[in-house]
Amino acid sequence: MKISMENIHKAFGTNKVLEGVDMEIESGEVHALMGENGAGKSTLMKILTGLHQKDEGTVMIDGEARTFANPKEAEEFGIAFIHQELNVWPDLTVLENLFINKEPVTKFGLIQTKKMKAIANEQFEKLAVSIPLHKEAGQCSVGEQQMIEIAKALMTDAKVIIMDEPSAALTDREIEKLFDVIRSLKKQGVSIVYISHRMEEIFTICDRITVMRDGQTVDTTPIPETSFDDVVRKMVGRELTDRFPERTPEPGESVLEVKGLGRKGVFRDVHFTARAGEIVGVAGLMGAGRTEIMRTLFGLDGKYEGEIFVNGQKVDVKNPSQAVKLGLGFITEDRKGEGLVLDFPIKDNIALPSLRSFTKNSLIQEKEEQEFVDMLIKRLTVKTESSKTEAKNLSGGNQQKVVIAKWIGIGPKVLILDEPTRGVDVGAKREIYQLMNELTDRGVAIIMVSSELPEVLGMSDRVLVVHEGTIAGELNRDEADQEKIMTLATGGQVNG
Amino acid sequence: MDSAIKGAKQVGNITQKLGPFVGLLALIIVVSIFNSSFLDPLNLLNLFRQVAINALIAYGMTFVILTGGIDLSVGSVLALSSALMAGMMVSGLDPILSIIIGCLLGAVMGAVNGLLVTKGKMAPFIATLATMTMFRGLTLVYTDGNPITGLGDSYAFQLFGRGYFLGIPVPAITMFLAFAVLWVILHKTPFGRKTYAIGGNEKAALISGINVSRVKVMVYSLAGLLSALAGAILVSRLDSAQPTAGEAYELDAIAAVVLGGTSLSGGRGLIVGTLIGALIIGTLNNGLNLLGVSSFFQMVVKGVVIIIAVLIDRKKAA
Amino acid sequence: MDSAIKGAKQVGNITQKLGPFVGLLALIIVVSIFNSSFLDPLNLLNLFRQVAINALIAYGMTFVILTGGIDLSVGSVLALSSALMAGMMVSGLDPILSIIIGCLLGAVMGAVNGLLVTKGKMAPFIATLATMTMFRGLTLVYTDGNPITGLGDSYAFQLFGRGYFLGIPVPAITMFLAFAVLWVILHKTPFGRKTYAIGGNEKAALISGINVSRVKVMVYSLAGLLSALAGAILVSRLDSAQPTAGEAYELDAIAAVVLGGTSLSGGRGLIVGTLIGALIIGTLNNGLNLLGVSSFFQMVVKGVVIIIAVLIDRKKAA
Amino acid sequence: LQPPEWAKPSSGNGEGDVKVGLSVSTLNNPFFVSMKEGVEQEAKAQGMEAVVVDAQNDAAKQVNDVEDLIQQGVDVLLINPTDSAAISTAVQSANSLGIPVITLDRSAEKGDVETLVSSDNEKGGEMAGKYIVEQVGEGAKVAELEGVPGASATRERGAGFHNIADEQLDVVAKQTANFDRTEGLNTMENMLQGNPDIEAVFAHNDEMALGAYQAIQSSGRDILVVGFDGNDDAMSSIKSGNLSATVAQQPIEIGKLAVQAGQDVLDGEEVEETIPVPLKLVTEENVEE
Ligand SMILES: Nc1ncnc2c1ncn2[C@@H]1O[C@H](COP(=O)(O)OP(=O)(O)OP(=O)(O)O)[C@@H](O)[C@H]1O
Ligand SMILES: Nc1ncnc2c1ncn2[C@@H]1O[C@H](COP(=O)(O)OP(=O)(O)OP(=O)(O)O)[C@@H](O)[C@H]1O
Ligand SMILES: O[C@@H]1[C@H](O)[C@H](O)CO[C@H]1O
Ligand SMILES: [Mg+2]
Ligand SMILES: [Mg+2]
Repeated sequence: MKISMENIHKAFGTNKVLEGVDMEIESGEVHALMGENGAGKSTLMKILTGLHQKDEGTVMIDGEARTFANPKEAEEFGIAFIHQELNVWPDLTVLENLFINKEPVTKFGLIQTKKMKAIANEQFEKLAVSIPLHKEAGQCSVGEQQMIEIAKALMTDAKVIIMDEPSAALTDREIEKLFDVIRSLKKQGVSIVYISHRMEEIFTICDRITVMRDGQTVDTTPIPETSFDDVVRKMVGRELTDRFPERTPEPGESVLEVKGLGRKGVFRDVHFTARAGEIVGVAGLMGAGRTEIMRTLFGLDGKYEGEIFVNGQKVDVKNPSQAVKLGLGFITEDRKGEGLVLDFPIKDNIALPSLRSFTKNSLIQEKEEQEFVDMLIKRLTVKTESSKTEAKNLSGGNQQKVVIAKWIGIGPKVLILDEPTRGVDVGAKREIYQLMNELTDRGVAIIMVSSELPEVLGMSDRVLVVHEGTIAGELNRDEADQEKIMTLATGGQVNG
Repeated sequence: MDSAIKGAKQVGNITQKLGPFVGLLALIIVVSIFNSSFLDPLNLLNLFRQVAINALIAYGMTFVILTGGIDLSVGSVLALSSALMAGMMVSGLDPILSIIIGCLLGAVMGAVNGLLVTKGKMAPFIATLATMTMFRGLTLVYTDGNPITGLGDSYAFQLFGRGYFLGIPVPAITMFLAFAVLWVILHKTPFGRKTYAIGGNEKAALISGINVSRVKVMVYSLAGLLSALAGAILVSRLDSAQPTAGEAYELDAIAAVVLGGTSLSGGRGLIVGTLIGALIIGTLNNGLNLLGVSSFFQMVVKGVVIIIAVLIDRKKAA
Repeated sequence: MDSAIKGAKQVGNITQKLGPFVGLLALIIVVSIFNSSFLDPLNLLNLFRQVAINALIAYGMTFVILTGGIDLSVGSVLALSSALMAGMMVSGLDPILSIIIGCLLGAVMGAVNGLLVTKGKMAPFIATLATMTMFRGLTLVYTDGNPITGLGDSYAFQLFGRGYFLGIPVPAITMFLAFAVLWVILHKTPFGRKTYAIGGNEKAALISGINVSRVKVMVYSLAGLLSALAGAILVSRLDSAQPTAGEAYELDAIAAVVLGGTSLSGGRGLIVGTLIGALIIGTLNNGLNLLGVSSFFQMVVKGVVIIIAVLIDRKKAA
Repeated sequence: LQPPEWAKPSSGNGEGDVKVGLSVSTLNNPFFVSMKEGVEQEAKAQGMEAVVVDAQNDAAKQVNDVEDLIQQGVDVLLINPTDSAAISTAVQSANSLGIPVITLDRSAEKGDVETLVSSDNEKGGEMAGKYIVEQVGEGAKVAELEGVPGASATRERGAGFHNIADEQLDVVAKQTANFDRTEGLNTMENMLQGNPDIEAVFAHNDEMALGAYQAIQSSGRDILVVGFDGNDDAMSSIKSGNLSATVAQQPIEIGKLAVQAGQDVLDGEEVEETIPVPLKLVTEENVEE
């Protein structure tokens, strides 16, 4: 199937999101689509698959102009879409999830469960995943959920599969599996549109790349004819130097120490220290338990085993409000779900954990609050017209900056960042790295959980590797490399 | 480690499903220890008949709640449709035909709710709050506040609410039959699956091409239909249509659904739970009467039992 | 382009804020065209007094709904606390002191709701449905189903529900004073900000270090306190405590909140909207009476008005 | 407690029709519907305009309703209270504006009421009690379905019934069903479960009696049911031998007499403190009359 989109326009209200996009997808190719957050990548794909309707332009499929009224039509025509936001039903089983709205039925209209199981098993085998079909999807890790989504798309026997940041929740091992699948699909003549902010992946798996900026196509090039820097330049519209800014760490006293931390059935016997001014990277496979450790540390999951010390003092972190008082900040992996009040203006989001500091006589001092917020917006270069803009109207990268601003506002001693750059474009990524450096320069200790190995290697002063709920090893900046981390993460031994 | 967690979770799932049933059993044991006449066959038959009306309404409520909605208007739909049925009977229409037409009218009232929620984009709580007032007002206008009586003495009509078939009260049979049909619809058909899907993640349901509006309208219509059916039983039982019938019935129905373990936020629950929930409420009413608890104190006990039941359920889920 | 969006959004915001107000105005104009005596000073004063009870309850409901919750028990809290107040008065306690203690007891009942919702992790709908039944039962048990009368003739107590101060009915003054205080709390204090944040995104609020449970318990307590205060006005107006007082008041309060533009899913809304919403309902009740619309038909009209108002609001928001 | 002078309505109702305002406790009961019709008929006959508001059994709403009636400039207020105590303040506000008040069917505890037009409820209760003793004999186990708690009709009928029953019968169960038929059904069902040997039931009105009869019928037992009011349904039920008896009131008459009393008051004539409306025990024997 050959698809060509020409001069696509789309506006949401007065917000012009696409202003003349062109893109061509050949059959059997893996076509990368890149661009900054908010460039319009997802919107373009939603238009292709009938979730949104275009305002202007044409979509030609095998030489014929076509418009789909809804995603189901597109799917029946052979175009499947793995969405950026996971579309799982947490309370339904994996099997039920796979077949929503396409259950095979008997002539009496009853669902044929056996048939469903057979199809599902076959599909899972191809993908080499082993998620029990009767498991509730909500009990699956984000990565497993992503695999369910992928399986769902593959089951449709599509000729074109759009993958919108499929790897954001996957670790390298799963990504490898995904790539194997992509390669075999390609052999069968299936075309893939691959959207990602991870440069390495693009250069590993894709044949051609289209770059978008501000709702327009910059250009399309074969992968061999371009480079990291070239792509970045096209995306951002200017030259970006090194991806990871230089770090000159000067670690001070230990500010956070954890001894024998554990929670039944989730993780156990976790030891580590974070010193003022250093970045501790935390790596591990999907579902290894990194997020759980951080949540416990922040008082989010109640009772725990073991001891936590802040500034050498033993503390008992019962709830987040206590953690905040102790000087801990937590940027969670789920920015929209846990980081922001999306309906709140930027101002109220940033001020939320710091309300106390500008309250007098029980009243919020609005002028002080405004100054405080403006200062942080400026310092983090949040791109917005006003601090009154609602958080939901910001691009992903800018939303992430608001979350970080909110925590910088409390003057933290320890900042925990869980997947700080997930779904964030290269430009914004670099700014976040720079911020991390600034913070450590001021003596903040940073714990950075990340599934993106280049980021872990590029930014950490020390790397902790988590395997099945415990720390499998610790590597210094100079000894850490991809191979060692992966060995530890998969249960192997590393000497040194 | 992983299999241990999985094991624990499965046990959790089973006890969660059994939870309401165990609660019902415990209640029955307690009541019959204090008053053995509870287990008298006649009392049990009565109990089923008493439960039927709430159970039927609660079935419909289960579907609505599974989609993440709520229907406060069920009691008013019951009243309006039973007034209309009675009106038809008085005007000489065949009683059974009147009941059938009345049930369809109930479905239409439900569809109004569904349209307000989908096309009108109103919060279900508000839409059905408004129609609750509106349908009640229409009932009063139609009946002029008076009960409608003189429904004739068709045997079939009398049987419908008061009779026995094979020794079982007809309303109880209706309740069990409706259960069977609705169980199949909910668990074995794509429509049922869609009901769950909408409540579990409406956006995803839309993206999957489910016609969310249509399913919702159908679900609210079903709730209306079942309320009207419950109304027909009530009309037969009272041999008249009461303009005030069904007041506050939504609360008992919602209580039955929730006691049965269905989540108010949608997407999770079982209709068998609802049946058990309705039986719990019925047993409580019946049992407290047998034990001679004053009607005022019964309310206190009912409130406390709901709290305890839900708390235990929460504990188990955690 | 961007500033155009901002402009459009601001206009949108303003009309959204003005929406309920425009609705109220339109209603007033219509009613007074049909019956000019609506605008008589005495009628307006009466109207304010009539609205006071619902407005006070609805203020508390606004806070609860802003956190994403709901409180069905307000009417029962009103009944129980007013029965307790009346009981204290009959037993010879100073009436004003009785009212104060009664209000505190109302807050305690609210706190029970709050604790069930937070510590008990119960859905607010169910928790307050259960306490609604429970508190009503307790009221009936305490009063034995009879009104409590013989409250003495303290002038201050009579003034509270029936008197005038500077020509304005005291309940209306209470309503406006409470409004001023609650407006400051909601819009100018950290507590108010937290209330919004919890409703906007509870997880994010929790992670930001907000003691979500404490705020919620306080919000439900506030709702209880305000219901009890409304109860005190009612006791004075009826010169007795009625065991059935406050039945279905939750519905009017919720309607006021929603007509005032507050979102049932929490995080978005204004207390001034609630005041206007309560005035709309009051004007509707009063106006329909003045226009001589039959009570049955009034219900139909009320239902329809709620639907229209909400639909118009939705249109504007879209 | 008085409204400010500037707000008081200019009491210039001299010209035009005389307006009577009627506030009923609820219209969801045939009894009150008949009473309302009586008021309307008589008002028409006397050339008055009648305005009716319905409190839907909510004491608080009734106080508002009365205010709204006053606002419409009624010359005389007929009130059928939801609750005898709770109506007092409304009566007092009418008093403060010099509008005469007449209560129907139920009394007001405080405030100046010109007259109460009602049946002699206590006597009616006694009539029911005596009839039951006649039918089932002394010492029989009986149940009582009470009306809305606190209403004078409930209190007085209960008192009258107990004057007889406490001596000659055994009241084994007593619960309120709020004058409502569905509640009557449910409450009776409950009573039957708890008390297998009830021989007779006295219900404070016909609606509850009819509900109770349905419960008894489904239980397959044979129990005597006596109601109060004498509404159409009850009459035909007695005819077909279902209900045993009812203490018939004359709601239309109550309404008419109240309007006449209102006219008398406006004409400056004296009226009695209470105007009793006769009751009659209706049984299968005399139902055809
Ligand atoms: N339904 C919508 N209504 C209004 N605006 C929208 C809607 N969907 C997207 N937008 C806006 O359109 C722009 C493009 O969004 P889109 O999701 O296509 O970006 P993207 O390139 O996929 O970014 P990312 O890399 O963050 O996923 C953004 O400014 C976004 O806020
Ligand atoms: N909501 C949940 N319910 C049940 N189990 C969960 C839930 N979330 C996570 N888990 C399980 O907890 C374990 C640890 O998950 P966690 O999210 O901490 O891993 P992680 O190392 O942060 O990986 P990820 O890259 O997925 O974030 C996994 O086994 C996962 O399946
Ligand atoms: O006297 C009346 C009637 O008996 C009616 O049925 C209920 O209310 C009472 O006050
Ligand atoms: Mg995107
Ligand atoms: Mg994680």
